[in-house]
Amino acid sequence: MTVFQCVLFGFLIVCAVSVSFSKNLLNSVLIYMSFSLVMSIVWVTLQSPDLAITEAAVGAGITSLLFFATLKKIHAINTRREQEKKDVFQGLNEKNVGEEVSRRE
Amino acid sequence: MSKLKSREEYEKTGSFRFWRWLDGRRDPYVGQVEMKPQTPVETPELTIRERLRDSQAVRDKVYDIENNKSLNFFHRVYVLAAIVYCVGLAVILLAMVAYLPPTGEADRPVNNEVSARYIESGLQETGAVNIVTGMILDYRAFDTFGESNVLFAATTTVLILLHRKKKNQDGRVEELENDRLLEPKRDAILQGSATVLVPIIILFGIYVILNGHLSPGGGFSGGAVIGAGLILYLSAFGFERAEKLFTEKLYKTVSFAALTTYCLAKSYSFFTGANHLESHIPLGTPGAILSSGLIFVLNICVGMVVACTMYTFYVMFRKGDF
Amino acid sequence: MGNLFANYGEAVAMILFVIGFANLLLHKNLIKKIIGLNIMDSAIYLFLAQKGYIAGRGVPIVTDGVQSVEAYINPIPSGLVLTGIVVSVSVSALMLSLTIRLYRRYHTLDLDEISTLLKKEGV
Amino acid sequence: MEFIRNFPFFSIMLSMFGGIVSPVLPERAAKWVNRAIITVVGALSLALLLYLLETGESYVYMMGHFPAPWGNEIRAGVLEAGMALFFCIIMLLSMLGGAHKLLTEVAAEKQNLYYILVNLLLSSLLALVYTNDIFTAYVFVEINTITACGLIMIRETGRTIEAAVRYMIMSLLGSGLLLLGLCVLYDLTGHLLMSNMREQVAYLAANDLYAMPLLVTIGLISSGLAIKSALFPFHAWLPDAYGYSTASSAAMLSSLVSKGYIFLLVKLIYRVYGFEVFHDSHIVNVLFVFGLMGMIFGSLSAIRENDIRRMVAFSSVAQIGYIFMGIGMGTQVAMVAGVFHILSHAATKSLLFISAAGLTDVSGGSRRFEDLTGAGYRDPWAGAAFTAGALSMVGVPLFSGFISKLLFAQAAVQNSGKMLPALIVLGISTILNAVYFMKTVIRLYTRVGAAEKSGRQFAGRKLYVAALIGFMILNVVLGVNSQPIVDMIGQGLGMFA
Repeated sequence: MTVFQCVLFGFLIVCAVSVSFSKNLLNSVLIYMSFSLVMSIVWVTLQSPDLAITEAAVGAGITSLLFFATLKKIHAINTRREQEKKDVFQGLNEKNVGEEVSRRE
Repeated sequence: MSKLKSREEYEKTGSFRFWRWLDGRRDPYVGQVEMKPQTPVETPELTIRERLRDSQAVRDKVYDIENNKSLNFFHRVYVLAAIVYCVGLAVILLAMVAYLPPTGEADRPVNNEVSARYIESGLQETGAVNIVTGMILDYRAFDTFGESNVLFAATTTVLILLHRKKKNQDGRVEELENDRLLEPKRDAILQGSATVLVPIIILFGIYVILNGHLSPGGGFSGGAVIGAGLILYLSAFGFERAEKLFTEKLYKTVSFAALTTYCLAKSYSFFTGANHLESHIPLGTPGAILSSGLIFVLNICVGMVVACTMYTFYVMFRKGDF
Repeated sequence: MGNLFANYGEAVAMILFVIGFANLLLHKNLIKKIIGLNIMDSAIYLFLAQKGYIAGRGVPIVTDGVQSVEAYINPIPSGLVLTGIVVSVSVSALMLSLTIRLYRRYHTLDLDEISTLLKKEGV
Repeated sequence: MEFIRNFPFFSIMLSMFGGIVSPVLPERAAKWVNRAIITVVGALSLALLLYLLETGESYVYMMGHFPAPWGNEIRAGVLEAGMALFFCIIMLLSMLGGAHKLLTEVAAEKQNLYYILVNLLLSSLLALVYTNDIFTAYVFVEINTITACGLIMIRETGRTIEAAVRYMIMSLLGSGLLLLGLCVLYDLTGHLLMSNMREQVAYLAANDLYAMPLLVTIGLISSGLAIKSALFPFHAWLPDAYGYSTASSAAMLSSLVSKGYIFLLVKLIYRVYGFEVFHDSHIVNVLFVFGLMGMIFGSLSAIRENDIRRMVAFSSVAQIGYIFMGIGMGTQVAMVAGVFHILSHAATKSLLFISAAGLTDVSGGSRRFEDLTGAGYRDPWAGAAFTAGALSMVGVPLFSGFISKLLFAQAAVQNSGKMLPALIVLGISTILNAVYFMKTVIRLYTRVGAAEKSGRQFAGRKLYVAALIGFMILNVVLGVNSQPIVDMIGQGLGMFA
């Protein structure tokens, strides 16, 4: 049990650290999701199945769904088309944003 | 030759179709199961441009280093102070852990007469087989009542932030904020699996709620499971179908009814308890579904509130009204 | 210092707490701040739940009518954590909706950028 | 048991029930339900206060069927009942005074939600005041935080939402530290009820067991609550939150929300740690130093401010510094002074916010000092009220601020170690207060051009003036009739032990 717990704890720490160093918001939300899932296994090893059920339904389920809905709203999940457009626009940026935009409109 | 079927007749039989499928000449699922290419939802080019330009303008203003020396300086000091604080906190906390009583042993201050009574006579006093449920809904019910009010307050604030007016003069803003236009249309795999899964998930949620006093789980976890089931239904079948099922009125009625029941039931129990009156609520046989008195009712109330709340959160995030 | 290794689980909880705290304090991006908040809360619950754990004892659900203290772990921390999880989910829903509103208005998630903008607007 | 002992329980449940009912009521009904609930709760608290003063002893009330170490409890003493009464009065006056601004600044369909939040805020404040259980306290601290955030951002402008985000981040850091402290404390004592914890803590302190973790919990809990109540280095969210939210929200936030946390801290000091244990830890000195710094830097920021609402908000930072200085001085007398300052600051600051709203209204909605010139003539009632509040803040006799400064000075003189810094900073801070408040008052009464028409009429004007008069009376009562109140606080703190 101890070894198993140690592995889980190690995983938790790795997840927590990598959340803050991942560049992509979607990735960090996914990492957080797995963090929650592992947490719910930790609850089982600590003999608290009530917490395990709740954590699995809430932490890994509802909270992550809310995160995804938010990411969609703040355009952090880019569709491919949008990304292409963004790239084009970034290209423009490097020249001169203000002028380019005002000329185009 | 009368036994032989004509070609047209033969083509109608099942064996023909089977062999044809086996040969791979025609896949019966083509066009039936795969996700149909969505009608590409165009975010108008102009809005993307505007958005990008806005964020660029922000960055231009903010990272205007010459004019922002004070901000820069402040920022550096802040980061430095925060890092020092965090490292200090870590050291202090780890040192503190070293002085705490060891985990996993029985003779620690936490394992005193309080937990002993919960375990030894919880079943007789609350009627709940699950000691944790008995504890949070009977011994320490005031906390749990506070907790459901936290949820209620959070829903209120989310409604303040994201609930839009029904009529919006500015049509464009409406479209951007409302992503019902972006949702997948007729995804057969999703819909098929949702048809199977949603009833099972919701049934499981109801099971968890109703057995809250007998097995792990309870109002909150069961409610969250039901909420997740509703969200799956919404994602699979779209807003239009979901709106028929779940309206603002339903939300208001359910949460009002559940919270009121909760409030009244708990008030009664607190009042009788504090005034040393008999509460006259039968506890039933421990282990039966209809047992443990108020805990059963309270679990149902909490479950309903939580399911509604979770679904409301999601709907508010997606489109801003019910 | 003797108990640091016996309490390794609590030490892990504290490390997680500090990581979450640092995320909440240092990260510029609001979403990361919220994840940090959730990690911080989970860490506290992990710490609390280990308080109730007693090696070799079972889940606090009365089985076979056994009602002796020796059979079950301490149920109190589990109950407290259950309450706490609800609180943290409500708080993160609130924070996420604030994020959406903020983004809608300022098209950025960086609080420093926003406050500079506000200063320049001179409202 | 006498029936009157049920009153704390009734007040908490009534205000919560008000919150639950409000969403299904029409708007006007919700407003009146809200006012009625605050009034009824105030009346209940008054009755309880009188009863407790008569019997002269506190009591605990079981929440449920189970006695002390097992069940959940609330506890009522003179100080708790007095605080509840005072919070109700302030809340009622703030709601009445801000009612007309509420109509214009909050979207019509969201006003119901505002009343829900106010009811829940009241219930959480009452629960913080009365509770005898630390985990219940934590849950209600969270309700307090969430509702306060709602009150800030209900006026949906960019500024308020940004302020709400900052407020939430700071508060959540504070909650995290607080919860961790409470968990460790639970681990050390094995109880959640304050009375039982107190026995255990006394036992631990006497036998020198777990001294280091105990010290850490004191640090965690006091820093968590200090962050939540915007003590000096953690006040970055405060000016925007108080300065841009709607008038009644600002009044309630400054006078009730942060005071609720401070009261909880006082309660934990007395009821959980015991005054001596808390005093022997050196955390008090840290609080003292931060309090002093807050007094100076808050006032300095207020002087530089060119916006009347933000100036008043920065002055709050300074005043919270006063309260923490009182707690940090570590004597009984200073504690009484600190608790009295909670009352006096709450009464004055909400008066200032409500009257500032009236003054900006008659100056074309601008809060800049240039535009406010002569506003005292345009709205005489608001001008008079602002002047009264300013005088009280500066510490002119007859007003409440004078008494609290006097009490602080007395406490400082009795404490040999901290006398000098406390007195010096008290003096400097008073001068700074005088500078910025008198500057404002003089500007309000500088005539510009022809005298404009005075006292713009609007719906709810009578209510507004009545609220201002109520606040002024409250201030003067605290200032003139202070001795019984100070005695009562002393008695209440005595009952804590």
